[in-house]
Amino acid sequence: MSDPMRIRLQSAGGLTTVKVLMSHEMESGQRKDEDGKIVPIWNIQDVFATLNGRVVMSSEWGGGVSKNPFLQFVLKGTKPGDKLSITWRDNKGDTRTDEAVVS
Amino acid sequence: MQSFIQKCRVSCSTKGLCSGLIASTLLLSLLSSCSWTQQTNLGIDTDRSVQEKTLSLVFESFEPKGQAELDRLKQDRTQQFCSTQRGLKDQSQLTQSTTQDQLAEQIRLENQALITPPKDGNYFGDFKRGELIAQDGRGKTWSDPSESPSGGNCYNCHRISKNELSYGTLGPSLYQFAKLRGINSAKDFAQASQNSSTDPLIQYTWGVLMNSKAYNVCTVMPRFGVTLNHKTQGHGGPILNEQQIKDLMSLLLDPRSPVNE
Amino acid sequence: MFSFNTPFKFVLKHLGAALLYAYAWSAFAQAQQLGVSTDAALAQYRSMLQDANPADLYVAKGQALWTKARGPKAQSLESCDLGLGPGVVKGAWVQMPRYFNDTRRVQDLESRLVTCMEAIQGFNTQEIIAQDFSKGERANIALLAAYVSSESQGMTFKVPQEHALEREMYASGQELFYMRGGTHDFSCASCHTQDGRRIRLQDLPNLSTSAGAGFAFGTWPAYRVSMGSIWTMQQRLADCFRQQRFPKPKYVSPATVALSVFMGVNASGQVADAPGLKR
Amino acid sequence: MRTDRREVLKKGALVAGLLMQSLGYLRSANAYQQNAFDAKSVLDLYKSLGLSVPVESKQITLTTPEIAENGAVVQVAANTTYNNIKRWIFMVEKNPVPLVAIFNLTEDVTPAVTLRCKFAQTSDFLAVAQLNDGKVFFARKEVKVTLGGCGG
Repeated sequence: MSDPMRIRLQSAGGLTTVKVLMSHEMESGQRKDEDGKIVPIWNIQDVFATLNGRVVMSSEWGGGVSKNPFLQFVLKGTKPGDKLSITWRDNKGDTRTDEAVVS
Repeated sequence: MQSFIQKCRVSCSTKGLCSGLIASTLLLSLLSSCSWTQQTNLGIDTDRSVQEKTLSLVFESFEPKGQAELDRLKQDRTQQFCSTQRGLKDQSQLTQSTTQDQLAEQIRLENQALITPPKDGNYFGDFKRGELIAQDGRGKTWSDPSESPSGGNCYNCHRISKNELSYGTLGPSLYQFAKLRGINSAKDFAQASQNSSTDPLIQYTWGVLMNSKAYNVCTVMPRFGVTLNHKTQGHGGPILNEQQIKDLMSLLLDPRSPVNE
Repeated sequence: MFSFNTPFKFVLKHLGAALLYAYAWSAFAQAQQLGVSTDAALAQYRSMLQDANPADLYVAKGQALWTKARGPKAQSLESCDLGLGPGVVKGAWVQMPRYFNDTRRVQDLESRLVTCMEAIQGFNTQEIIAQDFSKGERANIALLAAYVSSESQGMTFKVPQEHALEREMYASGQELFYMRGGTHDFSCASCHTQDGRRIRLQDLPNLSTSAGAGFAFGTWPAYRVSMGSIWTMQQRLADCFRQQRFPKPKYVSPATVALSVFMGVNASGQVADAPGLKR
Repeated sequence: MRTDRREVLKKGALVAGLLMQSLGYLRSANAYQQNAFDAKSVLDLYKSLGLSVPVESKQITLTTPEIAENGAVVQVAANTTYNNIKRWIFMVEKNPVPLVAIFNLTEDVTPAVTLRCKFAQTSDFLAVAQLNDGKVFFARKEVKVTLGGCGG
């Protein structure tokens, strides 16, 4: 049910900058609703990136990452046609994978 | 209406001013009970048909919500006049050489007459409370409870205490307000406040906080201490009560206040 | 400061007030100067977020919604006429609000979307108007508005003034822009007729100028960082009126459309950059 | 309640398992470190991650805004000239939960990482670099969180 990510790649001289926007509420577990009750934590916990199927970066996130998260990192030694994928998984078990191709 | 006139009687020092005020109060109440299209009948030279169309369009477009009822769209004389003053920025630009400027002066004087001194003669409160009032931007909106006290919204437009970086620039900086105006010590402050009722700086500061329109008729600063002709203001009277204005006086003028650091 | 024919008596009478006023403004230059570093820091904060605007996520959702069969009639909005003919989205937004023959009204984007949702999809206009922002179909309208506006990104505003009603709405919008009222004597103009001013830390666009109107009108709908959601121009205007201490403007009411005509026409020649990113 | 939860967990494990299989990524080696995300202070966090207290280093550069007009979204970035970095730990010191994210890097990426995170109040942002040889260094930078709007 999750919405697609927006992945932008910018390549120059073998380096590819990866910019990812993810659609997620990222409830911190600290916020109270209108009735004063704590809104339970609901956040992306794991994010990893693969390049042509090989994991190049993995991460663990807490509720301190902003809503609709933005992540940026830089791939080394890329060539046109390389396939990047990003996967996230949240604490409810929901996951999403999107792909982009280096041009 | 009745109580307003009585209040006015108490505060008037001369008979002439008092009857003038009662007359203008009557005029105001007549105006506010007029139909929408007659509101603009001030002899101001603007396009009547546009004004009339706009007023009927406004009337069909808004609905009451919370404490913000439709009477908030009924303008008093100051609001009507200032709606037509586009691009007029400062009192100093008025010359009284035109009917417009004479009207501006009349309205300024009406506003001046609404300023009352503190009931107990003491112009000061607590600068710490004053800072909280200056920070507080709530009050009088449709989402605010009508019974809660309003904030002063001061930081929206003014730089005030040194440490608050989130300040607006619609109004002048008030940082070092008293220091820049000759109050440098506890002794200066004590001296000035002993003669509060005649001290020009104290009178000016009190006056602007009570009714800014008495100094610059179309200033964007609200009239914090006077009751306008809105029914919904009956809940809490003016935006700020007398004690809150005293606290703001201390924030601005007390040498111990963070404003004068 | 005073013209030569000013009566001397008047000058004397007002010298006190005028001097005191000048006095109050004397520290102004100082404040402006101190504001520079804060402004630079804020510009840095905003530019960091501008590069990847979460609004893009909502544009994608809005586009999916535009082509999806929905409502009692199970139709998509692909035949909706936004002014350039049925189904034409590209460039439509920079020519709105405009007069529509079928409704005989001047309509802004949201008002027109409601018309299409009723005529094509069978939604009930009054129900949509009675809803709150960000809920039910109103939340969907925000997504649709994000999508439609994005299809005019980089284009130049050309809000029409050909029909008599379009000109009338401009005049009324201008009148309302300067109308003071409420408990605080505020009008739109109180905050939006000077260049380079802020409220708290928010820059206030001067809506009476082309550049200011272009910046403001051309960047809503926008992703609001503090809300974590898309706000439309209608929502922006409603919240301005709330803070103006006015009563509540009804959704897509003539007064709100008139203000958009005023801003849109003032923005003529400026470049559209919506959906934007705001605090 | 309990069965629901078990169902969810089972489903989650299943989906994640499939993904990992298809991607050849052995997630079990990198289980989510809940205890680190439960730490209420930076020192507790180091303890729960089994790290020695890091040393401040000029070889780490942080890019953060001086002032944030909204604490809900603050973009922070870290980079370093250490070429053997294996892990970043991003923290907002004064948040109720200081740990924001942990990034495990490989030779296929540069050390430059950018993320948007929440600041509950004015606080230092800290980035700890854990190197392949086990050494830990950090840098810190203050972000002032202000009230941006009209306060209404």
